[in-house]
Amino acid sequence: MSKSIDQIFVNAKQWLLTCLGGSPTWVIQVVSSLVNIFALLAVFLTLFALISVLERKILARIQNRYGPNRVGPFGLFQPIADGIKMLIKEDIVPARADKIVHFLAPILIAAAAILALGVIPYGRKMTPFTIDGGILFFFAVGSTTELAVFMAGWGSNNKFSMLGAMRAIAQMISYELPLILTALPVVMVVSSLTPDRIVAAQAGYTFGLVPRWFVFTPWGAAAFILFFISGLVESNRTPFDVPEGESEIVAGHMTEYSGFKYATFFMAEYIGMFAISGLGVTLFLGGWHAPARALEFVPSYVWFFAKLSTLLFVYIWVRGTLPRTRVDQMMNFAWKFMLPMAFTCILAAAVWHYAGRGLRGWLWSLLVIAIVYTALSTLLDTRRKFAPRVYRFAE
Amino acid sequence: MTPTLQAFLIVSTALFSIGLLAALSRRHAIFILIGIEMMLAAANLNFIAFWRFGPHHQPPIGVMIALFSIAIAAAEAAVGLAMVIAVYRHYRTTNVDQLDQLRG
Amino acid sequence: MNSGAFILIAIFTLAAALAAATLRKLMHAALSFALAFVGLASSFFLLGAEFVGLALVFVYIGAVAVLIVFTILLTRRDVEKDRGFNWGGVPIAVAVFGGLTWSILKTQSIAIVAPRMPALTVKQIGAALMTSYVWPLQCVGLLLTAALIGALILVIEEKR
Amino acid sequence: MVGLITAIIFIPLVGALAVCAWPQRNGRPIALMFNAISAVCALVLWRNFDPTSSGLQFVERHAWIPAIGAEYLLGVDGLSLLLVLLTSTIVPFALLAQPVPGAGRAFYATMLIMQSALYGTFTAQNFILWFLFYEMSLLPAFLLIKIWGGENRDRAATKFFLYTFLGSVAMLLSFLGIYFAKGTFDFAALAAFGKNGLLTGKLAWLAFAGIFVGLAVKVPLFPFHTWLPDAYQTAPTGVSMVLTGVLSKMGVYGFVRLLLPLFPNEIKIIGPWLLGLAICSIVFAPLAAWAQRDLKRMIAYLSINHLGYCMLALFAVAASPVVGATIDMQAALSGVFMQIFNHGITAATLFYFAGLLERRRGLRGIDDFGGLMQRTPLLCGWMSVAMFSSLGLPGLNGFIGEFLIFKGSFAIAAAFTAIAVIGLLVTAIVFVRAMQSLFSGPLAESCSGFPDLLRSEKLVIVPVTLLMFAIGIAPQFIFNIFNATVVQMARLFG
Amino acid sequence: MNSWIVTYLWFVPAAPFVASLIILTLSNARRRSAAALAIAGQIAALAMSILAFGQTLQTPGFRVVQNFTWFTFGEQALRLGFVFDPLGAAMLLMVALAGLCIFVFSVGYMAEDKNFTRFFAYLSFFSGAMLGLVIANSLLLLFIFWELVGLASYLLIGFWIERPRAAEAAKKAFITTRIGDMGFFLGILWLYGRSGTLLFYDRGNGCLESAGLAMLGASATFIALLIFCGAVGKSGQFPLHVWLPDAMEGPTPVSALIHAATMVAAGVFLVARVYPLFSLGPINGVTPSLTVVVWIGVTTALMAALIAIAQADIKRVLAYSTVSQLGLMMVSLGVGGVAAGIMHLLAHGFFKALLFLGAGSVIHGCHGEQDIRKMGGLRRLMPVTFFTYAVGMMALSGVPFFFSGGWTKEEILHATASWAPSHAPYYLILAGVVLTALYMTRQVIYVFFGNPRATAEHAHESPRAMTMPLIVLALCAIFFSVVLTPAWPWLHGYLTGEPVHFEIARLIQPMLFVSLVLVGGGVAAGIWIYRKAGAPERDRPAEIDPLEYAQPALFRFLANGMWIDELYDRTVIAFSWASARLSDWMDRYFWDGLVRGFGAIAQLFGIFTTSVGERGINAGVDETTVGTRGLGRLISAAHSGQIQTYLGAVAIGMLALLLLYAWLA
Repeated sequence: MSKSIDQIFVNAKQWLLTCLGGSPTWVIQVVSSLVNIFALLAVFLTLFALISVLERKILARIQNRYGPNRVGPFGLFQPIADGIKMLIKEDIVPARADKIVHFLAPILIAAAAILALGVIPYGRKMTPFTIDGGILFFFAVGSTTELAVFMAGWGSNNKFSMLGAMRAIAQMISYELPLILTALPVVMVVSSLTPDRIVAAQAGYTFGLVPRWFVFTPWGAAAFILFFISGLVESNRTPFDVPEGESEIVAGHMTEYSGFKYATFFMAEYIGMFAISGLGVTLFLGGWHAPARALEFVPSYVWFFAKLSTLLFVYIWVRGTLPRTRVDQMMNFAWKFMLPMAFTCILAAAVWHYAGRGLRGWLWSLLVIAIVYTALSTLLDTRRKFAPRVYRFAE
Repeated sequence: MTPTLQAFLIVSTALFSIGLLAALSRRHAIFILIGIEMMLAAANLNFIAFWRFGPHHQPPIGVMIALFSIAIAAAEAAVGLAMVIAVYRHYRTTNVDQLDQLRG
Repeated sequence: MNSGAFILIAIFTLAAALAAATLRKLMHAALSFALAFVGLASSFFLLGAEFVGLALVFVYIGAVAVLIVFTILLTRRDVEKDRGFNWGGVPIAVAVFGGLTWSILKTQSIAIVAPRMPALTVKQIGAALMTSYVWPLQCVGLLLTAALIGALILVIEEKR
Repeated sequence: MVGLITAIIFIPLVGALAVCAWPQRNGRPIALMFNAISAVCALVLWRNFDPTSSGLQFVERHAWIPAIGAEYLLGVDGLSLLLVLLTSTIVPFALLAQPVPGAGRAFYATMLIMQSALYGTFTAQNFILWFLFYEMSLLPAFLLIKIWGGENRDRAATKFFLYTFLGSVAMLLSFLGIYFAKGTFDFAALAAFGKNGLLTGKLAWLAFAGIFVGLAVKVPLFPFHTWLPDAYQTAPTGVSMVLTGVLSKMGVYGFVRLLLPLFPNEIKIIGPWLLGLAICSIVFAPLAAWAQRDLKRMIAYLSINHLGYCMLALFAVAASPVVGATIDMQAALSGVFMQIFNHGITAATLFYFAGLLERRRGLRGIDDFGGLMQRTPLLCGWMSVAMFSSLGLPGLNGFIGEFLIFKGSFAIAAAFTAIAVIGLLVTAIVFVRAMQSLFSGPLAESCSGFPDLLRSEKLVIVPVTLLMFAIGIAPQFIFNIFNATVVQMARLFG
Repeated sequence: MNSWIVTYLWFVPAAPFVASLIILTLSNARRRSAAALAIAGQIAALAMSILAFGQTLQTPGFRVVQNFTWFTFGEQALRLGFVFDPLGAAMLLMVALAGLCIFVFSVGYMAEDKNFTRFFAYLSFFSGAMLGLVIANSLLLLFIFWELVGLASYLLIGFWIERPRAAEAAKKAFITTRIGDMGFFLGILWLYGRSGTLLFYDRGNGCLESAGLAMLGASATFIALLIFCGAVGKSGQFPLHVWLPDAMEGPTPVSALIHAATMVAAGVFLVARVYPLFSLGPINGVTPSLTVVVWIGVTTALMAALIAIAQADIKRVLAYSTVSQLGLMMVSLGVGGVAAGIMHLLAHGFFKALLFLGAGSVIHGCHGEQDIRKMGGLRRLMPVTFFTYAVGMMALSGVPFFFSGGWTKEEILHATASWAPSHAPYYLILAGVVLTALYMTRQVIYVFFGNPRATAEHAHESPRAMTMPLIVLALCAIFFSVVLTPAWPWLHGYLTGEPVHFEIARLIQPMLFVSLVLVGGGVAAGIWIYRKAGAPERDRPAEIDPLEYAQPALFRFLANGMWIDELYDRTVIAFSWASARLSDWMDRYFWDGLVRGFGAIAQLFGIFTTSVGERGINAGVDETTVGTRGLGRLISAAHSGQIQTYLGAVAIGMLALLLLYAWLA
C-alpha cells in the first residue's frame, strides 16, 4: 500500500506513456521530458506562490504583525492577486536601454533556475532527468545565472542596475567556490556525481537509529553549514541581499524592470532558492530518506518536501532576524574563512574515510575541523574584527 | 543517417576560421581574445570528435586533452583579460592598432 | 547520433560564433560568444562527452564569459567607440577555411561514421585523472594558480 | 640520500632567484624560507650521517672538466658536516639580525648566494670545485660590504677584496704548480701524496707559501689581518655576523683540509715560526681590542684572537716533534673544531648585539653608552652571556673548545701555550671593561629612551643562547659529529 | 666503596642553582617569592648537607667518589666526578649554614632595594657554585665551579650597578682573580698532560693518588705553584690581595658570604684539597712549594693586619682582617697543619660572617654610613648588634677558652712553632695576633663606645630578620669551640681521621698563656690608645685618629694600603695599556701601511693597462658595433608592432604549410 502511494506519480507517468504505445522512440522521449517539465513547473510554481505568501506571513509574525489576510482564506489567494497585478502592469523599457539584452535577461535567469531543478531526486525513482554528472550540471547551469544578472544590469543602462549587478556577480562568484567545494566532500565520499547515488549512499541507519545522512558527520555538518551560507548568498537572500539592498541602490539589477519581467526575476530568485535547498537536502540531509526507520511508510517525496520546507523556513527565519551585511565583510568572510573551511571539510572527509568511516574517523575529522576552525578564528582575529565598530570621526 | 567525422571537422574548421576572423579583423583587444577562445574551442571539438570516431581507448585520451585544454584556456583567458585591463589602464585604449610600442 | 540534431546544433553554433565575431556592439558579441559555447557544448553532448560539455559550459559561460563582460565593463569608456572593421582579415580567414575544408574533404579516410561505444562515465574520467593523468592534473592546477596570481598582479593599480 | 649535498648547495641559489622575483621590497620571508629548507636538508644530512665512520660520506662524483682533472666531487666528513650545520645556523640568524629597512631584495639574494658558496666550500672535495665556491663567496662578501656597508665602506671593501683576492691568486698558482707536478686536484689523493712529500726543493716552499698566504689572509693570521677590523666594522650587522661566523672558518677549514695534509714536512721545519705567528694573533689582537673605542671593531679584534687559538692548536699538531702523542693531537683537533663552531655562534651573537645597540643609539662607540643595565636589563643580561661565552667562562660553549685547544697544545708546545694564556687574560679584561662601560654606572642621557629586547629579538636570541648553554653543559652531541674524523686526522698527522 | 649519598650529592648544589634559575625568570615585583625560593633552595641544600654529614660520622677516613664521563673527544673520555670526605663535608655544612644565615639577613638588609629579586638570584647562584666547588672530584670541575663562583662574585660586587665605583671594583676583582686563575689553568693543563687525568680520586688512578702522583716527578712543584696562583688570587693573598678591600663596594651580605666566609676561603680549601701535590717528595715535610705558601701567607697576614689598623671604613677593616686571617690559614697549611688551617677556616667562616653581618646591621642602622669615625655610642642604641659583634670581635682576636677563634689560632701557632726551616714565621704571626687584637679593639671602641657622633645619633636597632642570623652565628662562634678544644679535638680527628680521646688535662697548655698575654696586650693597647678616640684631645681634632696624630706619614702609608694599588697602576697596568695602544698603532699604521703600499703599486699598474685598453682595443670594438647597428635597423623595420599583422602572418604561414604538405602528398 505504502509502496504504491510512494510510486504513485511514477506509475501515473508510466501509464501516460503507455497510452502513446506505438509512437517512435523520440516522440516518447520528448513526451516523457515534457511530462517531467510540466510536473516540475506545476509543482514549483505552486510552491513559489505558496512560499511567497507564507514568507510574508512568517515575516509578519516575526515582526508582530498579521501579514496578508484579506484575499481568500488567511490571505492565501494573495499570490494570485499579485500575479494578476504584475501581468496587467505596464512593461516599461528605458529608452536608452540595450533592448535585446534587457529583454533576454529575465528569461535566461528563469531558465537557468528551472533547469537546475531538473537533476534533483524528489523521491524514490523520481529524478526528472538522470544525468551522469548531475551535480556538475547543476553548478554549470547555476553559473549562467551570473551572466544573466550581468545582462540585466548592463541592459538597463542604469547606474544602480549596473552597481547591483556588479555586487551580485562579485558575491556569487566568491561564494560559488565554497558552494562547490562543500559539495565536493560528499562527491568524494560517495565517489559519484550522480544525485541518485548520493541519496542512495545516505540510506540506512547507524545503530538502527541515527540516519546515515552526511549532515551527521563532522565534516558533513561543517560542510552543510557552509553550503547553507553560500546558498543564502547565491540566492541573494538576507543577510546577503546586498545587490538589491533597497536602501542603497533601489533594487539592484532589477531596478529598471517592471511588470511581468520583474515577476520573472522574482520567481527565478525563489526557484533558485528552491534548487539550492533541494541540492542541500540531496547532498547532506539524506534526500528523500525518512529520518527514522519507523517513518519509512510515509512516501519519499513527502520527506523530501518536508526537508525542503524546513530549509525554506530557515531561509525566511534568517531573513526576518538578521540585518544586511557590508560588502567588504561579506567578501572577507568568503575568501578568508569560507574557502579555507571548505578545504578543511575536504580534508576532514578524507580523514574520515581513511580512518575507517566509523567512530574513530568521526572523532578524527572532528579534531581536524576543530583545529582549523580555532586556528582560523585566531588568525582572523574575529573577536576584534567583529566587535562593535568605533567611528573615529563621528563625534 | 548520422553525421560523419568530416562533418564535425568542417564545423570545427568553420568555427576556427570565425575565431581567426575575429582575431584578425576586429580592432578591439577583447575580440582577439574571443577569437582565440573560439579557435581553442574548435580544437577541442576536434579532439572530442576524433576520440568519438577513432578506435576505442581506455583511458579516453581525447576527452582528457579536451579537459586540460579547457582548463588552460580558462587560465589564458584570465591572464589575457587582466592584460587587457592593465593595458587599458596604462594607455587609455584597447585599440590594438594603437598599441604598437614594440614597433621596430 | 542524429543528423537533424547535428545540423541544428552546427547552424546554431556557427551562427552564434559569427555573430560573436562580427556584431558591432561588444556586449552583444560577448553574449553571442556565450551562446556559441552553449551550442558547442551541445555538440559535445551529441558526441557522448557529457562531462566535457558540462565542463565547457561551466568554464566558458560561468567564468570566461563573465570575465569578458567584466572586462568590457571595466574598459567601457573605450568600448563604446566604433572602430570599424579590418577587412584585411577576411580573405585570410576565408583562405584558411577554404584550405582546411579542401584538405578535409580530400582526405577520404575520415569519411566515417561513429562506431558504437559504451557510454563514458564520469567515474572513468575521474579514475583516469587520478591515475595516468595525475601529473598533468597537478601541473594544470599549478598553472591555474599561477594564472590567478598573475592576473591579480596584472590588474593591481599601478602605483604612481 | 645521494644528491642531498647538491640540494643543500643549490637551494639557496634558487632562493636567491626567488627573492629577486619576489614582488615586495622586503625579501626576508622568502630568504628565510629557503634558509629553512636548506637547514632541514642539513639536518637530514646530520641525521643520516654515520658518526662512527671517518671517511667521506654522501659522496657525489661526476666528471666535470676531465681535461684539467676537475670533478664535481662532493662529500662530507665530520668537519664538513660541522661547518655545514654552522652555516645553516648562522646565515638565518644573520638575516634575522639585519634591520629590515636597510636591506632590499638584492641584499637577501646576495646573502643567499654567499650561503650557497659557503656550503659548496665546505663540501667540495676537489680543488677546482672548492676554489670555485671559495671565490664565489668572496664576491658577494665584497658587494655586501661595498653596497650596504657603513662609513668608509669603499675603502674597507676594496681592502678586503684585494687582500683575499691576492691570497686566492697565490693559492691558485700554487695549486696549478702542484697539479702540473702530480696531475690531480682530488683532496684525498693529494693528501696521500703529501705524506711522502708532495713536491721537492724550492717549488715545494713556493707552493707552500702561496697556499699559506691565501689561507692565512682568510683566517686571518697575524700579520695578514689588517683587512679584518675594517671589514667587520664597516659591514652591516648581518654581514659581519656571516663574515665572522662562517667566512673566517673557511680559512681554518682550508688549513685543516689542504695545508696540513699537503705539506707536513714543510710545516715541521718552520713550525716554531708559525706558532710564533699564532701567538702574535693571540696576544696582539686582544691588546689592540683593548685600545678600540668602537664596539664592532673590538669584537673584530677578539675574533682574530679566537681564531688564533685554532691556529695555535693546528700548528702545534702539525709541527709536533713528538710522535705518538695522539691523545693530545685529538684533544687539540677536537678543540679546534669545537672552537670553530663556538666562535661562529658566539661572535655572531656579539655582532648581533652590537647591531642592536647601534640600531638603538645610532652610534656604537663603547663610550656612547652607559648604565644600560638600569634601562635594558634583559638586553644586558643576554649580551653578557654571549660575552662570557666568548671569554671562555665554564658552563658556556667557549670554555670547552679553549680548554681542549690548550690541553692539546700545552702537551705539544708548552712554552707557546703558556704565552697564549695571556690572550685569555686580555680577552677577559677587554670584555669586562666593555661591560663596565656599557652596562654600569649612571644611565647615560642618550640611552634613557632605549627599548629593552623586543619580542622579535628575543625570539632570535633565546635559541642561540640556549645552544651556547647546551654546548657548554653537555657538548657530547657536537663531539659526536667529528670524533671519528678527529681520530683519523690525528693518525694522519701523527 | 660507594654510598648512596654521593650518588645524590649533586642535589646539594643543584637546589640553589635551580632556585636561582627560577628567580631569574620572575619579575622584579615578586620579591616575596624570590626570597622564599632562594631560602627554600638553601634550606634544601643544608638539609641534604646534614644528611650527608651524618654519613661521614660513621667511619673514620670516610671517602666516597662518584665519577662520570662528561664528554668524549677523539678516543678519550673527559671524566668529572664528585667526592665526599670529611674535608668536603665540613665545608659543605659551613657553607650551607652560613649561607642560610646570610640569606635570611639579606631579606632584611636588602628590603628596600629595587633589584631585590636579582640579588637573590645571584646569591643562590653563588651558593650553588660554592657548594659544587666543595664536592668536586676533578680539578677541572673544581675549576669550573671556581670560575662560576668568581662570576657570582663579579656580579654581586657590581650589584649596585649605577655606582661607578662598584663596577670598577667588580672589574678589578674579576681581572685580578683571573690573573691567578690563568696560573691555575696552566697548572691544570700541566697536570693533565702529565698524569692524564684530572680526577682527584679514581680507584687508585686519580692524580692525588699514589699512581698519579708517581707520574708527576719533578714537575709537581711547578704544578703545585701554578695551582697556588689560583689560590692566591681567590684568597686575596699578597700580591693579588688588592681586589678584596675594594670588593666591599658590594652589599654587605655579599661581603659576608663571599668575601669573608666562603669564596675567599676557597683558595685555602683548594690547597688543602690538592695537598698531596704540594707535599710530594718532602724533605722533612718541607717542599719548595710549601715554603712559598708559608712565606706568602706570613707576608699577607702581617701586611694586612698592619693596613687594617689604619682603615676608617668599617668594612675595609674587616676586609683587611679577612686577608690577614687567610694568610694565617695559608701559613698553617704551609707548615703542615692542614687540619688546623681548615679548622680555622670553618671557625673564621662563622665569626667573620657574624662580624660582617654585624657591620651590615650597623650600616643599616646608621643609614648607610660606613666611616667608623662618624659612629660611636651604638652600644646603647643597638644592643643586640653590639653583643653579637663583641662575640665576633673576641673570636677574631683569639680570646682563648670560650671563642672558637682562640682555639684554632692556638692550633696554628702550635703548628707553626714546630716548623723546621725557620722560626721567623712563628714570631711574625705572634705579632699579627697582637695587631689583630689592636685593630679590632679600635674598631669596637670607635663604633660602640663614646658618644654618638654625626649620623649615629639617629641609629636604630635592625629588624628581626637581621638580628636573628646574628644571634645564630654568635652562638655558632661560641659553641663551635666545643669541638675544637685540645681536650676533645673532635674536629681535628674528624678531618685527619685519627681517633679522638677526651682528656681534660690537655685543656691547659703553656702556649695558651702566651697567646692570652698577647691578646690581652693587644686589647689593652687598643683601649689605651683609643680611650678618647671620638673626642678631641689636647690639640688633636676629633676626626683625626690618635695614631695618625702620632705618626702621620706611617699612618698614611698604611691607610692607603701601602700604596700597592698605586704601584700596580703605575707599573703593570700602565705597561699593559701601553702595549695595547702600541698594538693598535702597529695595526693601523705599520701593517696597514705595508698593505697600502702594495695597493699603490697595483694602482699604478692599473692606470697603465687602462690607457692601453682605451687607445688600442676599444677603438676596434667601436667600429664593429657601428656596423652591427646598421644591420639591426634594417631588419627591425619589419616589426610593425601590430599584433594582428603578426597573427595574420602566422595564419598565412599555416596555410602555406598546409599547401606544402598537400603538394608533398
